[in-house]
Amino acid sequence: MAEKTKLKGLSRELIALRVASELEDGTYVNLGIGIPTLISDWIEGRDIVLQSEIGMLKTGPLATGDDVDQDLINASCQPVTALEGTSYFDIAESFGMIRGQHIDVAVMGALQINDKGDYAGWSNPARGLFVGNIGGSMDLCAGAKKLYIAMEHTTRDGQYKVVKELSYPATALGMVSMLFTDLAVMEITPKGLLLHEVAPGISAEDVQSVTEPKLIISKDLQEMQF
Amino acid sequence: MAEKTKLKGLSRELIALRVASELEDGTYVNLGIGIPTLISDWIEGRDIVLQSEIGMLKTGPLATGDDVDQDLINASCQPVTALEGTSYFDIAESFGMIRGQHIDVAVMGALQINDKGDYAGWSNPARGLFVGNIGGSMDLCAGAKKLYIAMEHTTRDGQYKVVKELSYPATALGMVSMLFTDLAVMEITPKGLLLHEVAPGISAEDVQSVTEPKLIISKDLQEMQF
Amino acid sequence: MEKVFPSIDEAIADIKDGAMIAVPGFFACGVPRALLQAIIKKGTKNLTLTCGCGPLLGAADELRTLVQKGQLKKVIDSYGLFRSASKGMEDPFEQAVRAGTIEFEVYPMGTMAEKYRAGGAGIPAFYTPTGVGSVVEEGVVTNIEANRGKKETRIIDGRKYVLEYALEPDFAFIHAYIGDKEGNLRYAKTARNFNHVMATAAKVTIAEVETLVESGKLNADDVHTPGIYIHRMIQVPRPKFAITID
Amino acid sequence: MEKVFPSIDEAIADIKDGAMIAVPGFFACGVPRALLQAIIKKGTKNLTLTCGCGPLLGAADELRTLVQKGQLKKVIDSYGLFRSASKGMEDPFEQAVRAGTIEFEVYPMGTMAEKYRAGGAGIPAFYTPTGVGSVVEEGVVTNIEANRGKKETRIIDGRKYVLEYALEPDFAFIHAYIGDKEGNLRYAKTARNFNHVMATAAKVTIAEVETLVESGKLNADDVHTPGIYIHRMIQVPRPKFAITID
Repeated sequence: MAEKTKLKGLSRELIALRVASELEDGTYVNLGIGIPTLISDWIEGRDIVLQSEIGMLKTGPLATGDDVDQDLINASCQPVTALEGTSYFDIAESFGMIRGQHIDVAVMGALQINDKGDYAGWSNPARGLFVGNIGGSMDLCAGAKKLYIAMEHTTRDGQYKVVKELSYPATALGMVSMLFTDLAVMEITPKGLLLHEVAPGISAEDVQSVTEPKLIISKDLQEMQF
Repeated sequence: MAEKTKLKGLSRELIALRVASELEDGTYVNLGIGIPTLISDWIEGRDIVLQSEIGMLKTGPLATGDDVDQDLINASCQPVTALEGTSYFDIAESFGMIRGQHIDVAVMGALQINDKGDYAGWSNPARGLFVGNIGGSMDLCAGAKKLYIAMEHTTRDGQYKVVKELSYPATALGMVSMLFTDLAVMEITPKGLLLHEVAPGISAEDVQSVTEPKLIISKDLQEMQF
Repeated sequence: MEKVFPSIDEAIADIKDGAMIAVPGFFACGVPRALLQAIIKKGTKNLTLTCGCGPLLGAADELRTLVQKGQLKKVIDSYGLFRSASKGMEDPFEQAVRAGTIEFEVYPMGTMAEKYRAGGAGIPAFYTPTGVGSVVEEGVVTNIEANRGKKETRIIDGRKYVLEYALEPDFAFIHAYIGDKEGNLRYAKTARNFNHVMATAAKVTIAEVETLVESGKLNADDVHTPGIYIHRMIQVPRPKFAITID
Repeated sequence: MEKVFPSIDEAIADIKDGAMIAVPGFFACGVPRALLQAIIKKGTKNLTLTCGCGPLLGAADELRTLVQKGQLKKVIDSYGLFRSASKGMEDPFEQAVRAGTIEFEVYPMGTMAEKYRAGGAGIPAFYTPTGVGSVVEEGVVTNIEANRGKKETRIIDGRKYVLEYALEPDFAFIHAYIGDKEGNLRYAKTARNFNHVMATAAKVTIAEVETLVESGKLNADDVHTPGIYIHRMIQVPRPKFAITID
């Protein structure tokens, strides 16, 4: 891959906001580590219930100060709060809930994704280990009704993350339906990556220039709305 | 099978008492329908905890009068009481507990048993149905650390119930370790049925006369003690 | 996320002929009697009721009516017949089973429990030691001979196991002692039995609750069934049961 | 049936070199820290610790000591390395994994949960969709190449699944918020995580509880882990955790 010029896209917070606006009221959602975690800030007060795979349904905002309780954390190991209607349960129930297709949407980060909806997130080969931290990622991919990826469009040094073929170990194959980056919103379709929206100041050509597979440009291509 | 003269053995209550004295303190026990249910009357106050497959641990005595609660029954559909230390749980947990070998002893009734520890209890072919009521019997056979059978030694009309080969549909094969009847206490050993004890007034010959397979007589043969 | 429906009839309005409905309860304990009565009133036909341990023996009046009105195609259970053979001969359900006009499919109770649990938890199939050595290991135990499909067995670490499959009914009827408006439920004592696993297994789960409370009134550590599994709720009067089976 | 032991040292006295011990906890939450410290003090060697989600990242001091004292043979987990690669390079555990002196075997978290649940519930093996399409489907994911045994897959109703096996450790170390003397336990909030399933899976389960009460003090409908799964108990002070992982 050639090194690319870094385009000035959305902040991580605004990627999270764009994903938040895609989530529908009345849904159960699980947010992965990284940008997905930031989504919770944007859905407070909405009728969206967060599941945390540690064994909690209706996870509240992050806890601070005296509200911090070492027996109450989210799956990213951050102290959180409970809400009215929160429930706790054990890990087998939690992953039954996940694998059993009770979660409407899981939003995950990724290291690489291709235009078939395959993605890699659990292991960076640069670390030089065959083993790694899988955590709950593969279960969420296998079980959520919809899988969204939220990530920076390229690596810090401008390398492709949206690739033709994964060179990193796959987390799951063909499961991703939507991809949200700092530059664009894309849908994974049977024909490939369909570009629906671009970030303010970014053109479809800009997005294509940092995307290895060929994009299909929606005839309704829009600028992202916030 | 020839019709046999009915021998005068123990009452159902005394069979239950004999099984009760075999149960060790500090054990978790599940009692099946029929004579096994009567065992609970004989272990009150002892350090034996009864599991009921409906989803209850530390089942108390039968409930009567105002203590009857339609939300609190045992697996034989009798109203029961709770004790200090009782817990309730769902059916998957209950049968996990059973299949997972957490129950020390299950005591079941039987229609037929042979000298290999196979037994039949869930379906009487006389009813003329291929289907029948299996209930929790096969799970208890598969999962309890020890399986005891408590039953009348013969049918009401004096036919063999302790047989060479089961003619009724098997509940489980090779799982029974002890057999308690109105006439005798027998152990299922790799060599066959080992007669340990006879009821008062009953001889080993009497027991053999109503038992199809050949009995091995223990050199320490005793009269049952109560 | 409020799940409360204005009426029991509206909560079951989309259940169509041919639906498969999970019915919890252990004999007379924890049976969703109001929902059963509502489906009788609605007259839905060709139903498959998937049970666990004889809830239709507990709700004997409802079973009789379902049989008499010709609403049942099939029942799956571990214990669905009267214990007494002579009473069974007079029972319209057993008569229909004998005649082959209603199918009756039987599994060990723990296998029933695990089939629902697997269905709810995304496990398509599992191995179990239960039933090995019996007809259960050979094939599906049903009164309809043509449906006695073969079962698979496998030796693992020297012991023989039967492969059994997940069960995912179209609907589950749930009875809970108390629930909040978001569907978090608690059951009373042994009335819990099959309610939780069936709530997880069905595509659409409808809960009747004796007491309906505002969200936040249940202790979060004491919820038996998290609201995610419950799609619709109604409040019903506490049912009355004769605690007996024959 | 009282399960209380006079001391933590007596409760673990029979744990021998080579034992396999289940360690619950989700990072810093719900980790049996007192029992880990006791096994360090005892000096038992050649241990296999079976985890679920990084309890040894939460109990980082204990992990460092276990590695430095050479007590570990193997760790099984879904998330056992520092998130940051650069911190990992300086971590004695990761260094031992890289050197192959400690084996590190990895499964998806839900598969870990299900392996314990299956072990406790008498299910020897189950099919799961999790890991299909990744190296998890191909074989056991471990740093020791010789131990990367092949896994089996199977198509059921058109979808591919991996066959995974039950896990039954010799011992489980459990941390509960409260327990009665017969071993009935309740956990606090998200500290429940792997505690219940591990309590069911192990041959011998030892629970440390922050509060020990008389039998009968817990509401029977609110028990998270019935006493049958608990063989030994001790009371311990409430541990202090820094809620962080790197």
